[in-house]
Amino acid sequence: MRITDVGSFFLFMVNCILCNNFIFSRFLGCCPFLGVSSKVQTATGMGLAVTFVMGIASLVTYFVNLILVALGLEYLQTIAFILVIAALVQFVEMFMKKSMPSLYSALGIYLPLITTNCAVLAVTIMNVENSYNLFESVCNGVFGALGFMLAIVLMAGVRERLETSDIPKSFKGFPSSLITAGLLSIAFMGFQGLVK
Amino acid sequence: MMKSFRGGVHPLPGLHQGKPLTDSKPVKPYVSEMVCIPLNMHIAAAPSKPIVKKGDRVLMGQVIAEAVGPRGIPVHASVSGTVKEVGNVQQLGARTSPCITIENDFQDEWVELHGLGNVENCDASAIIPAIQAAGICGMGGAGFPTHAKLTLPEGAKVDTIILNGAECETYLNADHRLMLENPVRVVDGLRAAMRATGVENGYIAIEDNKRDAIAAVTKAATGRKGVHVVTLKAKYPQGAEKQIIKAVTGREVPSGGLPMNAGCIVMNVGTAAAVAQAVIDGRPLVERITTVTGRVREPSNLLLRVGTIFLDAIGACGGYTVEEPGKIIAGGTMTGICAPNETISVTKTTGGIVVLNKQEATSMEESPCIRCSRCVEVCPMHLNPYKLKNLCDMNDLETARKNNIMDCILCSSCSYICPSRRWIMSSIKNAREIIAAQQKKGV
Amino acid sequence: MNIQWIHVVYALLALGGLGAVFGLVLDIADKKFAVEVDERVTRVRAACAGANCGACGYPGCDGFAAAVVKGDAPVNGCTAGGAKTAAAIAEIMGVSAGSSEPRVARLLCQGAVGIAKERYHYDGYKSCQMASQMVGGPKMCPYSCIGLGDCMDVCKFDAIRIENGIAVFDENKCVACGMCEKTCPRHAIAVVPKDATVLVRCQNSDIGRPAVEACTHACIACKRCEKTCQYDAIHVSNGFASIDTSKCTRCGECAKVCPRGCITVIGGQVEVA
Amino acid sequence: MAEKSNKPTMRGVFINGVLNENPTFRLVLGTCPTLAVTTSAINGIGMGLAATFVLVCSNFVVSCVRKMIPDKARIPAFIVIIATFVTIVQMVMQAFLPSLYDALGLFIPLIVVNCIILARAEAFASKNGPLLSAVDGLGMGLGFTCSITLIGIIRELIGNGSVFGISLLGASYQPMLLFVLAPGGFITYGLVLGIINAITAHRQAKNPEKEE
Amino acid sequence: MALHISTGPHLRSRQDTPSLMRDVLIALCPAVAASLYFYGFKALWIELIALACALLSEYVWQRLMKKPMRLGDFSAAVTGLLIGLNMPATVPLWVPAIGSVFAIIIVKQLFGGIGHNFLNPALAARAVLLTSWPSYMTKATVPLRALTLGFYEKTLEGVDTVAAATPLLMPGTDVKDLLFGNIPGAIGETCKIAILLGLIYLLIRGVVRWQIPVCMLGTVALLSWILGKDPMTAVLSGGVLFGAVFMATDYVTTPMLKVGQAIFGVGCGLLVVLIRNFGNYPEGVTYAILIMNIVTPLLDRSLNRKVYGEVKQHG
Repeated sequence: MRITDVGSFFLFMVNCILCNNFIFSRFLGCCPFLGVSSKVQTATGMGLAVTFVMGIASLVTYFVNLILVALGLEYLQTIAFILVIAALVQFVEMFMKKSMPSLYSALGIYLPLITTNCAVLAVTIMNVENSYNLFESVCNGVFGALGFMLAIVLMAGVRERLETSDIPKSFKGFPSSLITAGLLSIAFMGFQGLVK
Repeated sequence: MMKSFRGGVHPLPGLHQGKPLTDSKPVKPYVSEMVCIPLNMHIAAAPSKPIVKKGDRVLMGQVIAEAVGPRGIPVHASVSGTVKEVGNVQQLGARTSPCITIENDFQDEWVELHGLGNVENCDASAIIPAIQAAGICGMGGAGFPTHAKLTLPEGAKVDTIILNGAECETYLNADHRLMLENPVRVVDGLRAAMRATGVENGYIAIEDNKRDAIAAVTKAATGRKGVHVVTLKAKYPQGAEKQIIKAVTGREVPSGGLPMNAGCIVMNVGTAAAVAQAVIDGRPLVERITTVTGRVREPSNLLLRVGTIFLDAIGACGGYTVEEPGKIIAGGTMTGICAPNETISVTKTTGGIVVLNKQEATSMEESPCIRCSRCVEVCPMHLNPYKLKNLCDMNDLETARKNNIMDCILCSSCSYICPSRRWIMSSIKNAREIIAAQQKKGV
Repeated sequence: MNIQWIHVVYALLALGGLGAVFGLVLDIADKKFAVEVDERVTRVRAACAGANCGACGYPGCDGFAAAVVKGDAPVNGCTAGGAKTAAAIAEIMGVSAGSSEPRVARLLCQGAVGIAKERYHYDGYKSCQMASQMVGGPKMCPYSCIGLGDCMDVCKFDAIRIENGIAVFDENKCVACGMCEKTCPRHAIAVVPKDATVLVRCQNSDIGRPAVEACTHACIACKRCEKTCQYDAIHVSNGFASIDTSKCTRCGECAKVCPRGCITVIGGQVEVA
Repeated sequence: MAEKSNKPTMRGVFINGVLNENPTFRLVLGTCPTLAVTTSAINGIGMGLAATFVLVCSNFVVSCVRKMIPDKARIPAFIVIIATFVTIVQMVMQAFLPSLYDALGLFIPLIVVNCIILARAEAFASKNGPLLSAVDGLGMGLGFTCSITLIGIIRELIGNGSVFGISLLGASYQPMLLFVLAPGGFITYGLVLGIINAITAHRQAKNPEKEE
Repeated sequence: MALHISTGPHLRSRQDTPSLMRDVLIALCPAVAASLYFYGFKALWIELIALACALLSEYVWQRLMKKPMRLGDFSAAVTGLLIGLNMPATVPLWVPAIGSVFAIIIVKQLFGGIGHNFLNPALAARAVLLTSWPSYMTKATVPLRALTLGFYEKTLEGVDTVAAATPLLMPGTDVKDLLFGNIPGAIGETCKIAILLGLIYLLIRGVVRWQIPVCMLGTVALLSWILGKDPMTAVLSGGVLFGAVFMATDYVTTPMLKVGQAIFGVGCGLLVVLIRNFGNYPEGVTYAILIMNIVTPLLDRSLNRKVYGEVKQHG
């Protein structure tokens, strides 16, 4: 799907956030999704941080990919992208820590976690595979991340509520989180086909 | 026009079921052979100090324990007779209370009384000392010393006195009968309080399920300066201080504040009648109307001497209708306190004795919250009781405090309405006690 | 096979270039944006598995390390690292396990159903704290274990259960964290050395009749134990006897003379010193 | 930390990876591939073996170069090493197992960011010798493979009526499609994890001394 | 004699969990009756199987996990019956059975049983069945002119995926047919009059509050009107009414505050229209309510009301 006008832009957005949600239909970024979703507040922070990084990563890797293609080194894609992301995240973290302490205290602590968030690497690879242009890449990154954020915040809301629940002992923790995620994903199937 | 507040339990069947048992029964006096008078009937730092000893003969109305501290009030003998014992007896408190037991000689020999005369003409500055000397404390339940309530601190702006005749508690009709049978005393008491504090507006607020009392009080109030009768919607907890202020004046008492901060003083109608007696006749508070009802043969409204043993009062109503009582409650079924045995005493604050059978007394098992949101609907303080209960269960008292747990008035509406029979109010009360203890320790 | 060497060169150049650029930038950034961190955080951080997997529930290993040092996170919170990491972090934080003499929580009351007399049937919210406030508590003895399980609720180790109206402790599960001791509204729980096998299991401060009426196993402060003890280890104060564990030789003589049976010897075996 | 008896042995390390610290069921790492590729048993095996290969190689190499890499550059260096092996796997698969490559798709390059691999590099390989590290990688990898194959088998059986593509439940079986769709992945994983926890707890309760 | 002692209230309201659930069961009776009338014994079987499986799974789970037996609160019965009423008449009997087991075990009991499930179990089960066996679940049986000609069944093999929500495909469907249930759909959701009877009963008994059903139906009508469709048809077709009355009002999975409930209703309505008109599914009610169920904890968390006394001091 491409962005050609305002209408398709919105469809693109709906597609990324709801229909092909990173977590619920693509299984990307499950580790932080399960790990950092116990509190709504942390989940929101994580979501925002991911949005930020995925936007920037999409932007940067777009240009890196241009270089790789120019040199005929497409096979280095994975290595190059992960390097870029790792370095980028670390740089952003350090930069934020020093120059924007308030933003850092809100988002910065989540940044190291993002390096290993497979959603970030996945989005950059997807951008290339779908041969998105620059704008589409960034949109894909940002909206995909917003979908991730939506999922993780909803999940955190549910998990906060489940905190008081009398869950069977062996299902406490990950098992119940996974089943919760499964049920959320059932509900999210309702969004399928909104964009054809 | 009926006034009310938002929230509360509407009179569903089951809540007001106890009222018809006694609402048409005239007050009968009853005097027992022996009284056991606790010395800590009012809220104060220390109980009153006994000044009689075993074997002394006392007259009715004689001071048998004197006030301790500025908020203290004296305790008077409610019968004439011989002091049988001065010692500790288990009452309703966590620990035993000092009590004076007097054997009645049925002479009802009064000490000499000195009244101030008519409430409209007497010396206004003498009213509050007279109230203190009469040993009056709030008769609605809490037992706050009335003279302290009427003594306004410097700079306090109070423009309204509300007489609380709502009597929203279940089963009880003591205030209802008082207003019906002795409305003039009630109005006199209000006038006395208004004169003592210099307040211009006085309201007598009565729920609309007591039409006869409204009529009687309205009649008694005609021509009295600044006295208004307000009809309130019948629902629980209409008679709670903060709710009645909201209903009558539209003001809200700020969180953590006193009625004074909303410019109001709230007094029970029974207290007002006692004030009138103290001012006009100089008569101390030695008797009160108590509704004895529930599983007793003849539910009645009794005029009881302070210190009457529950068992005697119940005996005066023909005894139990059941073989073994399940619960004996001092007060109504919403906020009343359970008696551990039948030998505790009627105090100045005992508005009712309700006897329940075993089946009624056995509480149902708590089941999980089904989030029906009824507790949220009824909470008169607009809190989220279900959330507070969860936080208390999780021991997260800090968050509970942020969720205004300290504003709860412990009215029990949430527990009453809960279809899962959860002890919502109890766990909130429990948590509040722990928080208060922590704060005390922290200071 | 015809290897196009130029591609290898390209690849090396590209990666090397990327590496060099990022390395340089990060190095500069690191120096320029350096921020002071608690030294322990760094060490805990180093001990973590370092996968930034988020399995601990904290945002990344840095977040976890900071939380551990702050005391919010448990030392064994790093699931990815497993037991070894936990041990390493525990060492840094100085909460190594088997430290001093083993201690255990014990109930200083024997007031089970039928032993302590019932004052009334408590039928409300299941909380000792609440019941203790209500007209003297459900048992006649105002010092007894109420048995509604406040301690059981706070025990994180599942070591307490309520049997016959009093708390029963599982010695093997108890880690002597002291939560129950703090919670008990009657102060009827004490954390004592595990080998303090001879214990006075009553704290009833009433003397004589009220104590006798409250419970068949109540200490009545008769001082027989005090007279019997040859080591000056047991004394009656505040209306009940208590044992000084440092002097006690666990001979159990006091238990034999106690007319109320409120001194117990755990394990039943009386060790002769 | 009792050092004396706890010196890691080859066998111990291997067993540790497969059972005691099974990455999928005990550490709950690498959830993304576990959920995404387990729509059939064969995909599970493919993914597991690919990850095992990367784990073994990267653990070995990391362990070899662990003393040369400065502390600050540790993680980026590890990532590069891992990414290299992932690229090799990717190319090999593309050449020899194109159908599997298509089925796993995006998730092959994403092995790079599989938490298990980086976690083992950090937690084990950077502290132990190369051979031991390789064994650890093998153990972990096989543990991972077994686990996701198990999930794959369950999902394929219920969602498709077959295992490894062989129809088992007969033609009359009405496959429960849900299990090969996204929600089925989460739910199966959750249920299996819960059941394994229950079994472990049960066994521990029986003989508390045996398993620590 | 040992008196009982507790804190207040010493007497409780007469409405308890079993009585509330019993009221829901009673409110479902008209719908059950309508299903029997239109679909005969097949409907009865479906409902009974669903009910029995729900009760059985609840019983077995509580027995195995040694949890307090709570069959007596009727919540499993409500779930089971709702699942049964949500099946089309042609469905094989094992489908509702699996639905009930899934609903009770996975959606409800794994999270701690009554009061702890965050999704409506009946709806979650329906969604699962819908995804797993779409062909069975969307095959609609049409009781054509059932009212005039008695029992008359016809399976529309050709229009499998047509939807319950597009009754206008059927020639000659008018509002009267919609109201009486002479349209394709699940056995319990077609007869709107029966459902409205249930709603009236629930409102009179004070079991549900008006906010959710009214907001949901209102939003559906309004948005359909804006999109140029007949609002009456939109509200009366498909499972909207059934969902609004029996599913969206489930206490456990809906917000606690009135405002939250209103938002919940509006959200459901919005999503129904969105999914119906733009999505893959002809009938969006199931997913709309499920999605709002998920949002519920966030609504509860973020909405607050003014606590008494949060005012400035008087004077």
